[in-house]
Amino acid sequence: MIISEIIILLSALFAASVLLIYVERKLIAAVRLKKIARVYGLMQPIADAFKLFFNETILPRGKTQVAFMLLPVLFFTSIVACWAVIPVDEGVVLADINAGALFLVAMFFLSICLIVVIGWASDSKYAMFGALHSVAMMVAYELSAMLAIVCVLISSGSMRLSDIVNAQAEMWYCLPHFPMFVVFFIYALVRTNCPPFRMSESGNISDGEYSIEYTSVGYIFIAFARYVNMLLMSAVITVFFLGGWLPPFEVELFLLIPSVIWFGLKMSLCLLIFIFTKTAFPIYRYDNLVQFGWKMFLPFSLVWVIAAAGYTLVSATGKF
Amino acid sequence: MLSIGLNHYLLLSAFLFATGACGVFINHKNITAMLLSVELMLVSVSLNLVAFSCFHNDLTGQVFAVFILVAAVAEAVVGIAVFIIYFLNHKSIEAENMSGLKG
Amino acid sequence: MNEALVFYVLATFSIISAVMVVFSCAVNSVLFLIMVFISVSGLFLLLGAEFLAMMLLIIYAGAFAVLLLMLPLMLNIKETYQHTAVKCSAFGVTVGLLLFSCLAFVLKVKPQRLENDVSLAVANNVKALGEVLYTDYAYLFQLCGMVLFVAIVGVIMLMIRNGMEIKEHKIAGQIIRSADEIELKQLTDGEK
Amino acid sequence: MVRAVLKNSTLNTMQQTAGGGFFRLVLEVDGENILKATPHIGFSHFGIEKLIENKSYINAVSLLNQEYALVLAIEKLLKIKPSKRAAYIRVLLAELSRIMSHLQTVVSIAEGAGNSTPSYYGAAVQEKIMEFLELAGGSRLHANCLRVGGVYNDLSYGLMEDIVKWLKKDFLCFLDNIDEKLTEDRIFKQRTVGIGTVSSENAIEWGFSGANLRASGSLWDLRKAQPYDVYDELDFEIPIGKYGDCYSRYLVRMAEMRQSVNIILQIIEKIPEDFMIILDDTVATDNEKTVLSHSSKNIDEDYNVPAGQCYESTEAPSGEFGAYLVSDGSNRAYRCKIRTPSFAHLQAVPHVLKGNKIEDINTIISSLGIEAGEVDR
Repeated sequence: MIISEIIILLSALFAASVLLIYVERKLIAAVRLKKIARVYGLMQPIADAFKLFFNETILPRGKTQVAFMLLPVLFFTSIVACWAVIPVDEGVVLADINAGALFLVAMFFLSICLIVVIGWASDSKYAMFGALHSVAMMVAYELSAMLAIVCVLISSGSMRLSDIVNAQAEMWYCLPHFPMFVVFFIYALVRTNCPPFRMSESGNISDGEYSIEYTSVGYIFIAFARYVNMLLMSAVITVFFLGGWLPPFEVELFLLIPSVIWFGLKMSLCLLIFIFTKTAFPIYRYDNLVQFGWKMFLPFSLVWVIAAAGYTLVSATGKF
Repeated sequence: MLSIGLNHYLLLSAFLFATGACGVFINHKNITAMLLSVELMLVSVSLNLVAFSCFHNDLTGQVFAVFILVAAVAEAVVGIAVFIIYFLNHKSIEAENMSGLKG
Repeated sequence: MNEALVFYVLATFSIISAVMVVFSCAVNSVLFLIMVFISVSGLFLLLGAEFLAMMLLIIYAGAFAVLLLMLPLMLNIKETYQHTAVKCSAFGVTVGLLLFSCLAFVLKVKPQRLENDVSLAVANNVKALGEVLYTDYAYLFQLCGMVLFVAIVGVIMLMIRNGMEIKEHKIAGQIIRSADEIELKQLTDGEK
Repeated sequence: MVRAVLKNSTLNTMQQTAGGGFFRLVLEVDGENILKATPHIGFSHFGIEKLIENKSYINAVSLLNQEYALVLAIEKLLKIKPSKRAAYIRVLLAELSRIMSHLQTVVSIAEGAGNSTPSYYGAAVQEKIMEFLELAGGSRLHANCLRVGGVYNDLSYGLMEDIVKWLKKDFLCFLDNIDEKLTEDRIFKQRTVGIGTVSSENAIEWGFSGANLRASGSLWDLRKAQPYDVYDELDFEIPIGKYGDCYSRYLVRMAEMRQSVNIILQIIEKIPEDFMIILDDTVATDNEKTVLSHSSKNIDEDYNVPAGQCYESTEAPSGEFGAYLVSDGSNRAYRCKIRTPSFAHLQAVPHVLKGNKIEDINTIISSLGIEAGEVDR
C-alpha cells in the first residue's frame, strides 16, 4: 500500500519536474528572444537527457569515490523525502505526521549538510569553493526562514501541515505575516538558486557550483533534485502562507473547482515568479547577500516572532 | 528478544558511550577526533535519558536531553572557533603541541 | 515484531557508524558521526520523542555537522600521525571494553523494577514537552538561551580578525550614485 | 571560517573575456578576497605581427577597427589620402563597429553582474550591425572593407537610409531600454559602483586609453586630439566619467554609443555624392572611373611601399590602437608592431583586482574591455 503511494508520488514528481524543465526553457527563451528548436522545443529536453545518460562517468581519483557516487542519490532523497509530509488536498498526503513542519526543517538542514559533503567528495578545490558558498548563503537565510515558519506555527497552533492549511480558512497567512512571507520567499529563491540570490551562471569561478565535477547519472540526480526542490519550495510556500488547497474566497464558483487544482495554481504562481526572476535581475554579490541575511532578516524576524507570539497570547487570553 | 525493552536501549547507549570514551584515548593526538568522540558520548547520554523518560512516562528525561543538546552545541562551536584560531597561529592543531594553552 | 526489527537495524547501524567514527580519518569520521545522529534520531522516533528526534537532525546533522565538516576541510590537517601508536589504541580499547562491561554489568544486576511498556508518553510529544519546558523548567530554559548567547558572542569575538586589505563598499553610497555624472565635453584647441 | 580554509590557496582559472577569448588568471585568494591576481596570456596568440611581415600589405585582414590603424600607416608611407567619400564611409563603418564593440562590453558587464538577459538582446542588435557591415564589405565579422587608399566599394544603394532608419528607430529605443533596465537598477549599481576603481593618475601611469581613460576623468580622445580621416569635420562631444569605477566605464560607453549615432547621422548629411574611390597616383591605374575593376586590380597586383617608418594610431573602441610600420621598399613590411589597448589595460588587472571579491572579477575585466584575442595578437 505504502509502496504504491510512494511510486505514485515519485512518478508525479518526475512528470512535474519534466514539465517544469520544459516550461522554464520556453519562458526563458521567450523572455530572451531565443528561437525554439523544432516541434515546439519538445525534443530538446529528451536530447539533453540522452546526452547526459550516455556521458562518460568521471570519478575523482582519491578516496572519495564511493561517497561521490552515493551522494547525489542521498541529496535527491533528502529533497524528495520532504514531499512525504506535504498535503496537496484534504487527506492526500503520504504521512500526515504530528511534527510535519519540524520534519521539513530537519530535511532542509540535512540537504544543506549534504551539499558540503558533495563539495568534499568531488575532490576539487572549485567544487568545495562552490559548496561553501552555497552553504554559507543558505545558512544565512535558513534561520530567518525558520523563524518565519515559527510565526506560522504560532498562529496556527499546530505542527501538522494539514492543520496549518485548515487554520488558514479565514485568512491566508501571507496577509497577516506578510513580511515573513517575503522572508520565506527570498529563502526559497536562495534555495532554488534563483537570482538575485544565487551564484551567477556567468562563467565566473565562484559560481562554481558544488556539482561541477559531476557528469552523467550523478549530474542527472543533482539536476533533478534542483527541479524537485523548486517544486518543493513552491509547495511549502503554498502550504505555509497561501492557504494550501483552500480557494481564495468561499464563493460558490470557486468551490466548484477541485481543491487540488487550487493547490496546483498557487504552486505554479510561485514557480512562475521563480522562473522570471531568473531572467530579470542581476545577482547580488555573495558578501552583500550574507550580510543581508544575518544583519537585516534575522533581527527583523526575531522581532516579528515576538510580536506574533504577543498578539496570539493577548487575543487568546484577552489581557496583557 | 522480540520485544524491545529499556535494557536494549541502555545497552546500546552504553556501547556508544564506551566507543566514545575509547575514541578519546585512541585519537589522543588528533583534537578534532577527540571532539567527535565527545559528541558521541553526549549523544549516547541523551539516548539514555530519552529511553528512561519514555519507559517511565516522565518527560523530565527529554527536557534534560534538550539541555544536553544545547550544552553540546555551545561547547563544540566555541571549541571549533578555538581550534581555528589556534591553527591560524600555530599551523597545526595537534593536541600534543597545545601546551601553550596552559596558564 | 516490527518495532524490534527497526530497533535492531538502527542499533546495528549506529554501532557500526560509531566504531567507524573512532577508527577512520578526518572527514569520514564526521560523516559517520552524522550517520550515528541519523540512526539515533530514528531511535528517538521509535521511542516517541518526536521533538528530540527532529531537533537532533536539525541541530546536529544540519547545523553542527556542517561546522564539523568544515573543520578538517579547512585546516588541511595532516592525517599522518593517526593510528600510529598501537600502544595507545590498545589502551583505548581496553578502557572502552572495561567501561562497557561495567555499564552492562550494572544493567544486569539491577532488577528492572522500573520497566513498563508505556512507550508513548502522550499523543502530541511536542506540545507536552513544551508545556513542561516552559513551566517547570522555564528558568533553566532561559539559562540555556544565555549559554547559547554567550557562545555566539564568544565565537564572533574569537573569529573577528582584521588587517586584511579589503575594499569596502558602502551600499547607501553605491545606490545614491546617479547616471548623470557623465559630462559631455568638447576638446578645445589648447588641449590638443 | 572560510578565511581559514582557503588561506592563500591558489585558484587557477580560465577567465573568459567579453568577446569569447580566454586567458589564464592565477588567483591567490584569502577566503573571498583576492590577494594577488596574475594574468597569464598567450592562449590565443597567433603572431599576427609576423604574419603581416611575411605577407604582402593587401593580405593583412583584421577586424575593421583594428585594420584602420594599419591602413592609415600604409597610406602615410605611400603619402596618399583617400577621397572624401571613401573617408566618410570609413568613419561610418568604424563608428558602426564601435557601437558593436561597446554594446558587447556593456552587455558583458551586465552578464558579469549576473544578468545575462541583456546579452541576448545585444546579440540581436549586433547581428543587425553585422548585416550592415556585410552589405558594405561582403563579410560579417571581419568586415573586409577598408583598403589602402579608400574602401572596398561604395555603399550599396539604400544602405545608408537603412542604417539611419534603424539607428533612429530601433537602436536608440534599445539604448533607452538598457538605460531603464540596467543603469538605474539597484543591484546593478551595487555590483558596479565603487568596484575596480582606477584613479586618473593611475590610469595614465598604466597606459590606459580610450573609454577607460575617459571614465577616470581624463579628457582624451584621439578622434579629437589628432583627427584622422574626416573626424575634424564632424561635431561630437567626448563623454567624461568621474570616478573611474565599473559604473563610470559602463556609463561612458553608453554615452559614447549615443555619440556614435550622432556622428553617423552627421556623416549621412555631409557625405559627398561622389561615387568614385580615387587612389593616389602612386598606385592608381588607368581607369579611375570604374571602381570595381580598380579594386580587383589592386588585389591582383601587389604594390611596393617606399622605405621609411611611421606610427599611426586610431581610437579603436577599447582605446588607442596603433600600428608601427617599418618598410624597406618591398611589397611587405620589414617590421610591423601593433600596439593594442587591451594589452595596456591588462597590466592594470592585478592592481585593480587586488582586494576585491572573487565575484567581481568578471565585472571588472569586462568593464575594462579587455579582449584576450587583442592582448595576445
